[in-house]
Amino acid sequence: MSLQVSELKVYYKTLKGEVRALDGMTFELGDGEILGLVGESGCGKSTLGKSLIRMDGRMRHVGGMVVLDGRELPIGDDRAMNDFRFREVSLIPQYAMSALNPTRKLRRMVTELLRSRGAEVDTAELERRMDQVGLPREVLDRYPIELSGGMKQRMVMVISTLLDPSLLIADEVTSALDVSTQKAVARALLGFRESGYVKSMIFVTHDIALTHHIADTIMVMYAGRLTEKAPADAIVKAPRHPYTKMLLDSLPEVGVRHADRRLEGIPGSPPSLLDPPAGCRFRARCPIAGDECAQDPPVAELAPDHHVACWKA
Amino acid sequence: MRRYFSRKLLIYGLTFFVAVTVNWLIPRFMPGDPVASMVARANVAQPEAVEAMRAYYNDLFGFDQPLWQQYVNFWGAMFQGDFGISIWLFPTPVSTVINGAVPYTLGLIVPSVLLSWVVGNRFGAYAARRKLLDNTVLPVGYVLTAMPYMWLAVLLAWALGVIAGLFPVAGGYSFSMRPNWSWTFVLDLLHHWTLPFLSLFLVALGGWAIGMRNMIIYELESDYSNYLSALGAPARLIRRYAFRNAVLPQITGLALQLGVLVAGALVTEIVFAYPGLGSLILKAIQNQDFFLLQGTFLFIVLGVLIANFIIDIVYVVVDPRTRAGMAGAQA
Amino acid sequence: MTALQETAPREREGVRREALHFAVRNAKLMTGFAIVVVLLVLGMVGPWLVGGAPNDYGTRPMSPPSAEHWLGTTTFGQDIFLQFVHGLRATFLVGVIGGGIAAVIGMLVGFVAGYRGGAVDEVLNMLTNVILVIPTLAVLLIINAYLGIRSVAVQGLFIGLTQWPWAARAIRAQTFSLRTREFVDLARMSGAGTWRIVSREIAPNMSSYLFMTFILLFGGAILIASSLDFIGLGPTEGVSLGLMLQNANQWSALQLGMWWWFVPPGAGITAIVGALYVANVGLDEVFNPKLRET
Amino acid sequence: TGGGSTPNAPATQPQGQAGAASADPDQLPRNETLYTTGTQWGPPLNYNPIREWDSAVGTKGLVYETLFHYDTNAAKLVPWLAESGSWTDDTTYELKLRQGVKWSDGQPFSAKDVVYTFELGKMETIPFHNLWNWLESVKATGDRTVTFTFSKANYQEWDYMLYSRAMVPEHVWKDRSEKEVLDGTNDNPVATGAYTFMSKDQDRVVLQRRDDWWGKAALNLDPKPRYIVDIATPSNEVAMGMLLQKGLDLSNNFLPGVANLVQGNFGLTTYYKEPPYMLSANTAWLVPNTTKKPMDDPAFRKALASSIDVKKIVESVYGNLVKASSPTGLLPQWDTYVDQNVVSSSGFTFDTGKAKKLLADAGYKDGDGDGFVENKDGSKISLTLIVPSGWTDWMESARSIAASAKAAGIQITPDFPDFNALVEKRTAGDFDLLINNERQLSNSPYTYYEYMFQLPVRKQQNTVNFARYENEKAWDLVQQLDQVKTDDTAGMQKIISQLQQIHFDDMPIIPLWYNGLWAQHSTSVWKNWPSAEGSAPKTGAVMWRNWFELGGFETLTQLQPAGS
Amino acid sequence: MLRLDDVTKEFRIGAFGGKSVTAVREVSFEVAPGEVVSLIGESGSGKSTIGRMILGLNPVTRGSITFDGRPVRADKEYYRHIQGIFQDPFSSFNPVFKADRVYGMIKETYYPAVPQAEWEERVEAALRDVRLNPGQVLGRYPHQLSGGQLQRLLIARALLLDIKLLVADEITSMLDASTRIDVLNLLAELKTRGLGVLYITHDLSLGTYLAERTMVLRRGSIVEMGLTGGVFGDPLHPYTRELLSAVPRLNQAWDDATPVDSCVYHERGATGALIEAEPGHFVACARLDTCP
Ligand SMILES: Nc1ncnc2c1ncn2[C@@H]1O[C@H](COP(=O)(O)OP(=O)(O)OP(=O)(O)O)[C@@H](O)[C@H]1O
Ligand SMILES: Nc1ncnc2c1ncn2[C@@H]1O[C@H](COP(=O)(O)OP(=O)(O)OP(=O)(O)O)[C@@H](O)[C@H]1O
Ligand SMILES: [Mg+2]
Ligand SMILES: [Mg+2]
Repeated sequence: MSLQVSELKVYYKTLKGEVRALDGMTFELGDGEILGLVGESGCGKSTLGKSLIRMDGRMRHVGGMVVLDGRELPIGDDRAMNDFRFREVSLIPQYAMSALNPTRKLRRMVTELLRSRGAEVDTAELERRMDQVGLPREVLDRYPIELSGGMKQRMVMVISTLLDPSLLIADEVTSALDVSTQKAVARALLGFRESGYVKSMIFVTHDIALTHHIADTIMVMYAGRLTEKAPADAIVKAPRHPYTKMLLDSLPEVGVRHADRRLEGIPGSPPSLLDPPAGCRFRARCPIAGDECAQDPPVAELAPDHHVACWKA
Repeated sequence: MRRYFSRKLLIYGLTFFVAVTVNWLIPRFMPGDPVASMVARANVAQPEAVEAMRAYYNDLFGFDQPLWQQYVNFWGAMFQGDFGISIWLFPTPVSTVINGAVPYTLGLIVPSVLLSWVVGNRFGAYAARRKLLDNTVLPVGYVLTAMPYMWLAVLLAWALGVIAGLFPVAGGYSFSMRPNWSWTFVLDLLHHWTLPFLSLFLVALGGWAIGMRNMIIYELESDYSNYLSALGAPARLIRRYAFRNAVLPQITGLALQLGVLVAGALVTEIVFAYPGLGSLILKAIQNQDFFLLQGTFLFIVLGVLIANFIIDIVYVVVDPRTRAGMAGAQA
Repeated sequence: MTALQETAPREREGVRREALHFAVRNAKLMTGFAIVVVLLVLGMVGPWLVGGAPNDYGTRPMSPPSAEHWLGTTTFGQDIFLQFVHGLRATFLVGVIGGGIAAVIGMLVGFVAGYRGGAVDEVLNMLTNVILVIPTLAVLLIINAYLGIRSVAVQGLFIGLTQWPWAARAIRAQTFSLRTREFVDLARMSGAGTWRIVSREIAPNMSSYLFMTFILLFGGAILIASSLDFIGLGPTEGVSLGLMLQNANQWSALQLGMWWWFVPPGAGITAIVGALYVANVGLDEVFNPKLRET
Repeated sequence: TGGGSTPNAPATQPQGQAGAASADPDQLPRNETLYTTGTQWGPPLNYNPIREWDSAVGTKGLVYETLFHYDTNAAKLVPWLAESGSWTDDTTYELKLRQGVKWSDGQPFSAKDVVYTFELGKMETIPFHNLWNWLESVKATGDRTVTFTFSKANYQEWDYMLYSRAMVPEHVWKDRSEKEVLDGTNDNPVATGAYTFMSKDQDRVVLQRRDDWWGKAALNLDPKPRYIVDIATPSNEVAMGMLLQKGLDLSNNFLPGVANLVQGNFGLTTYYKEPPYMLSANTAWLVPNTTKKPMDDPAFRKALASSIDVKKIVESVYGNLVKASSPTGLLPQWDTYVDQNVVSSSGFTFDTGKAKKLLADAGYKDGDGDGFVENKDGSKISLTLIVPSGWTDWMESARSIAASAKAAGIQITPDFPDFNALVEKRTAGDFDLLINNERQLSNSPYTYYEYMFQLPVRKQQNTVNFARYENEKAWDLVQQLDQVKTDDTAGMQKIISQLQQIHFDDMPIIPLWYNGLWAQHSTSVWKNWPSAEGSAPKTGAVMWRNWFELGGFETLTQLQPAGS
Repeated sequence: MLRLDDVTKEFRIGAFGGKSVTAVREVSFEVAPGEVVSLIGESGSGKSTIGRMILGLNPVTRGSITFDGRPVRADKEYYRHIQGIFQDPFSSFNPVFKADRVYGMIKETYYPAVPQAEWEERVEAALRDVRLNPGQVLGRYPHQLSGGQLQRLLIARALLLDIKLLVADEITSMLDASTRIDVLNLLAELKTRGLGVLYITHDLSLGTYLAERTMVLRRGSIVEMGLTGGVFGDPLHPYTRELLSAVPRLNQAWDDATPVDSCVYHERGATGALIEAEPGHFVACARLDTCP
């Protein structure tokens, strides 16, 4: 088990009170596993990603713990986390387009970054990895603005994994790309795992179809909680949680036409995380909710590796 | 890139043209006849002599020509480095007068502008997001920038000059000295230069420090800084990067501020009786010497334009974004 | 601008409430404004409280601060406190006029250039750059030297006419980015004209920014005015802090040990401008979450 | 880079003669150097003695010399380059030159030089061109004798000429064009004086003593400072700061508030220890434009004169650094010429009540109750008093005048146009009231009355009679005065007494106060400055232009190092 | 109804138009009433530009756009019939004003005479049409509303005017799957009432969900155009094929379309005229036979 997250609670401080963006997440991630993280917008996906590597000033680690490769990550302690960053946990940010210092040539930036972490640049290795994602070497002698969006995205991928981290967090890295670039980037990520540059990966997106293509396991979140986690195929083919089912039902496929088959969205909207209602958080929108749903549903392993948090599943 | 420069040049050319024209225009539509005051100063009693002198000077300054002719002559003369003859310092050519003053002014402005810029930026960058410093350096910075230049200058002259007797309060070098390149003389120059320099330096320093502080906070919050910290890069590196990027707007700021700084220098020079352009301008104003005023004005405009141009070039060198032609619109 | 002021307060409650929340908790903003308000009130009420003409000679020249003359007297026996409060008025006036005119021109040019774009933008931009590069104090020197300044208002006018370019540039850049926002297109598709879009869609979005611009212009105008006054190009009538400074200097106040003549006007200017700058930074923090001290 | 010119020490100067000179030739020894300021307001422009108004300090007086000096105390000419001079008949003046005077290039000074100098005046643009209106010829009647033949002998003016014309060397100047004579900078001047220019810069001019100066032996005078540095301080407060820092020995600026320093322990002295601290140098006049209503009415002018509280100006504006003028306006040095009878019967004093009465008697009444009188025809009187912008003491004075005139019911608004605009208005007669002081102390009150009464009034009045006052009789008297021999005090008094009567009766201009002969000295390096105290020298202690001949030079010879 | 003939758009960039980019190249198509036409293509292919030109927000460089036979005029009358909804719902609302201000602006311009009460009824009806609860969305600031809500507010706005054509520019790009489908369903309903829709997207699956006809845009040129079924079922142009192959589909692995290296695909952007390869199915390839 490379990553174990238990009862993780991370809140945002705001004027109106605390936003419980992660309210008791528990899950595990095995070596070499790619975990796809999906869920409605605002359910806490990015928060989870940030919690694992760097919390921003407004985030507060309220409870729970994170263990990576047998060592507990001091996620609430910015300083202590520094040792883990990059070497153990790394990140491909959503904002990859602007993640590179605009006034440094890439080679220099990479060198300085690595050196600051006490590592030397292995140019050959760097170039090999660039080849792997299809980046020409000259790129190193350019400024970031001289690269296209997809190139920057891939360059960031290469940089983030240079120290072969154990866990890589990729937060919506493809949502700004068009389909063909998206495909290339996704492929590259898979290639990184193959080559052992990263052991395991959390891939955050709201594109379930894409997740399905690269993730081994898919985890569905709803309102700061885990709803379902299972091998990718299981989620897509045999979802157990009503939310997962409804989410999948609303996905149009290429070729599906309104005239032929009318898809339906999930009525209603997610609860506020400021003061979430007790019990199952999906209750209000759930077509099959019953009285027991007023209690928090436990996360149960209904099938091997298939965890669901639902009384009705 | 080429376009960036040709555009800049166009603006500079235009600015220069406008400045020169305005400069030529204004005095000619103003009341008061410089020749009359010049003649008045000669204090000649006999009306005949006065008339003779008046005619003589009118002819000398070309006031008897048609306006357009005067305008054309003005341009022509200017390109030959001829700014006319000073009225107040008659018959010294304006260019000679300015040449004598320029080294002092430059010697004051260049170091104070550059040093305050460098030091202010460092200070601001250092103070940003460091609570203790932020709460001490910045208030001081605000107070400094908010000070009228001459007020600080006079206070310094009084406290460090008259009261403490540490520094002289007037002149470019000791009145007992004759210029030469001995150490004593250079030290003496520096001694006289210190207070005016300090007052310019201090006021400008605060402004840069505050500007930098705000700028670098934005940079420290920017995506690339976040990315670097997510990768565990030490704060030092992040700050260094942030600094470099925050400095870029400060460079543009420098260009924008030059005019103001020059103005500050003029006032300071007046306070310290520093033999630069400031004192000259003051006298030119008091003596309604518009040839001299025009000359100094043109000189300042030229100086600022050139400085701006240098800054533009520096900017292109340090900011790759300009080179890629993206910042063109910001120019 | 007036339209903006009328509509904005009512409609912006949400944003405003949050801003207000931070505003009242922002020490910089509060101290800055407090100082300015105190001085402003002093300038408003002071002359009326103390009474007398600021330039009238008193009976006790060169006396240090005392109960009778709070800030002492000048070489001519003029009461410095009285001059100070009158000077505050003039100083605020020059700030309001100079800053106001510069702000208005800056906004007009900035909005038009930013919103219209194209050739209009090119021309205005060129104009802005030209005026930006010309050292304004030098221009003011020339203008003042030849035209002469008789009153604070005229001085404010001249300052206003030369100080707008950077504001125009900043506003243009802001407008430029707002103009490409889709709500502007939506307004156009709702049949709104240029003027309405600028005043009712774009300007309200940068009202805090406009306000800050005004603050900076205000402070800048005061400083420039004081420099002009000091060189002897100030208004020939009335009192201003800059003129007091000039007088104190000209009559060798410091050399004669009359610090009470020299210090207050300079300190007054520094306090007003400094407080404005501090308040400006405070405002920046209020409207800019990134700058808030977490 | 200071722009200092290379020192042009005369070839004759013996090298190394200065035993005490410091090892560094570029640093002037403090104890041998005199630092002065107050004459020059900008860079030294030229060394042209013809340009008396803007040549470098000392061009005339230290470098170039005049035939005579004038002793203001004894009121007589002191032979200088001339050994003596006398009227051989009513229209012939014969001058004998001193023997052994040499130009700094070694050439002897001779009668030819004198002739040449005076003949320069034949050029139209030369300031003393009018001399040739009444001078017929100048002839060298010997190597050291010059004979002047006049068509009309203006004795008073002639004496003035004798001590104010700097002699220039014919052998150097003879080929100069009119333009060069008038406008030339005359670098490296060849002259006879005790000093020579050593260097100059933007803000200073440095003079060095000529140890082979002829006067050392011939006059037995020895100027003490080896070097004189005249500093162009841009403003009074800077001069005051330097004086306090002991960087200046003599400041000839108006330093407001200096009384405090004189009384405090700052090592500063002035001529008097108490008010007015300074000698008087000239009279500040209030000039009414007599061509305008109601200033065309002598009664109004007299009322105006009585309404002005000069004492208040003296105290409040000047802090007692100046003295209220006598009603005649004649400087204290000319007291002999004041006819006390005329003054007591017709003079005026500050008296608001009297002013009001004069106004009422003359028919100026406040009809509309606004506190100000109107013209006889009922139209409003609203006068503007113009003073150059930036002349702060005058500006304050103007405000004060307006205030005291208000008390008497005369509405005056001070206005501060720029100097140029003021000159234009003044020249064209386009003003109501102005303040002016453009006549200095001289050998004769003639210059004062010429200023007051000169005729004819032209469209453009450039330097005199700005009031445009026309009185043939007065002008006649002034011309008569000019032709009274300068030693005929009684003759002068007789005419002046009549002039004073006219002045008081008509009040063409109103004397206000005497501007000081500003001189504040620091005693830290040099002592024995002129002072009213017992044995101290009584010579004139300013280095203003035209004052070296009036005793300024002699002061230099009286100085003593403070250490001695 | 809407007709584009050889429309070309060049953007001048830089001072005095030093350079120009061609964003749209000789595009011609029509949209009939009650028809949904989808316009797909990668980022930067010129989709939005076409939309904006139709809306009169950008002038046309060459060619003509006519609506009911009359050229585009960016005036009140024109916008009474044609409205657009932009890509980003968040930036479509002025953040400092309440969201329902967009209705106020419509009233001010188009229905100044309608009494306030009646107007409010109309607004509420329109909101209910888009399945929004008026009480939930009225009187709120944009930042207090979700993307889906904002999107629907905009649709409701268009409904208040009796429009004939809607330009919907990637109106679902910001939405999650379930909200997205609600919006699409709504458009489908409107279409049955006779509304013509130009549906711009780069998400192909969404493009197919509604549209009768589909156009594929590449670098400013239409490379394929035809009935949706035809274009997607039997893509003729290599670019279309590549696009389709890159779309991630549930239950179906990415099939690696071989990179295309011949024919028009090479002539980056320089396409010949569309030719009708099958009835109603146009493709911009001069030599179809050689295309893989
Ligand atoms: N800085 C913040 N302050 C307060 N609340 C925040 C902050 N950042 C996020 N939140 C709230 O926390 C919750 C989770 O946010 P998060 O960004 O993790 O969502 P997400 O699942 O990544 O959504 P998306 O798919 O839109 O990226 C949301 O309700 C959001 O409103
Ligand atoms: N105002 C403009 N000035 C200059 N170039 C522009 C402008 N607007 C668009 N372009 C350019 O025109 C081309 C087409 O842009 P457009 O926005 O139409 O693309 P799109 O297909 O809508 O892309 P996306 O899917 O990213 O929205 C792009 O290359 C873009 O850079
Ligand atoms: Mg997210
Ligand atoms: Mg688009």
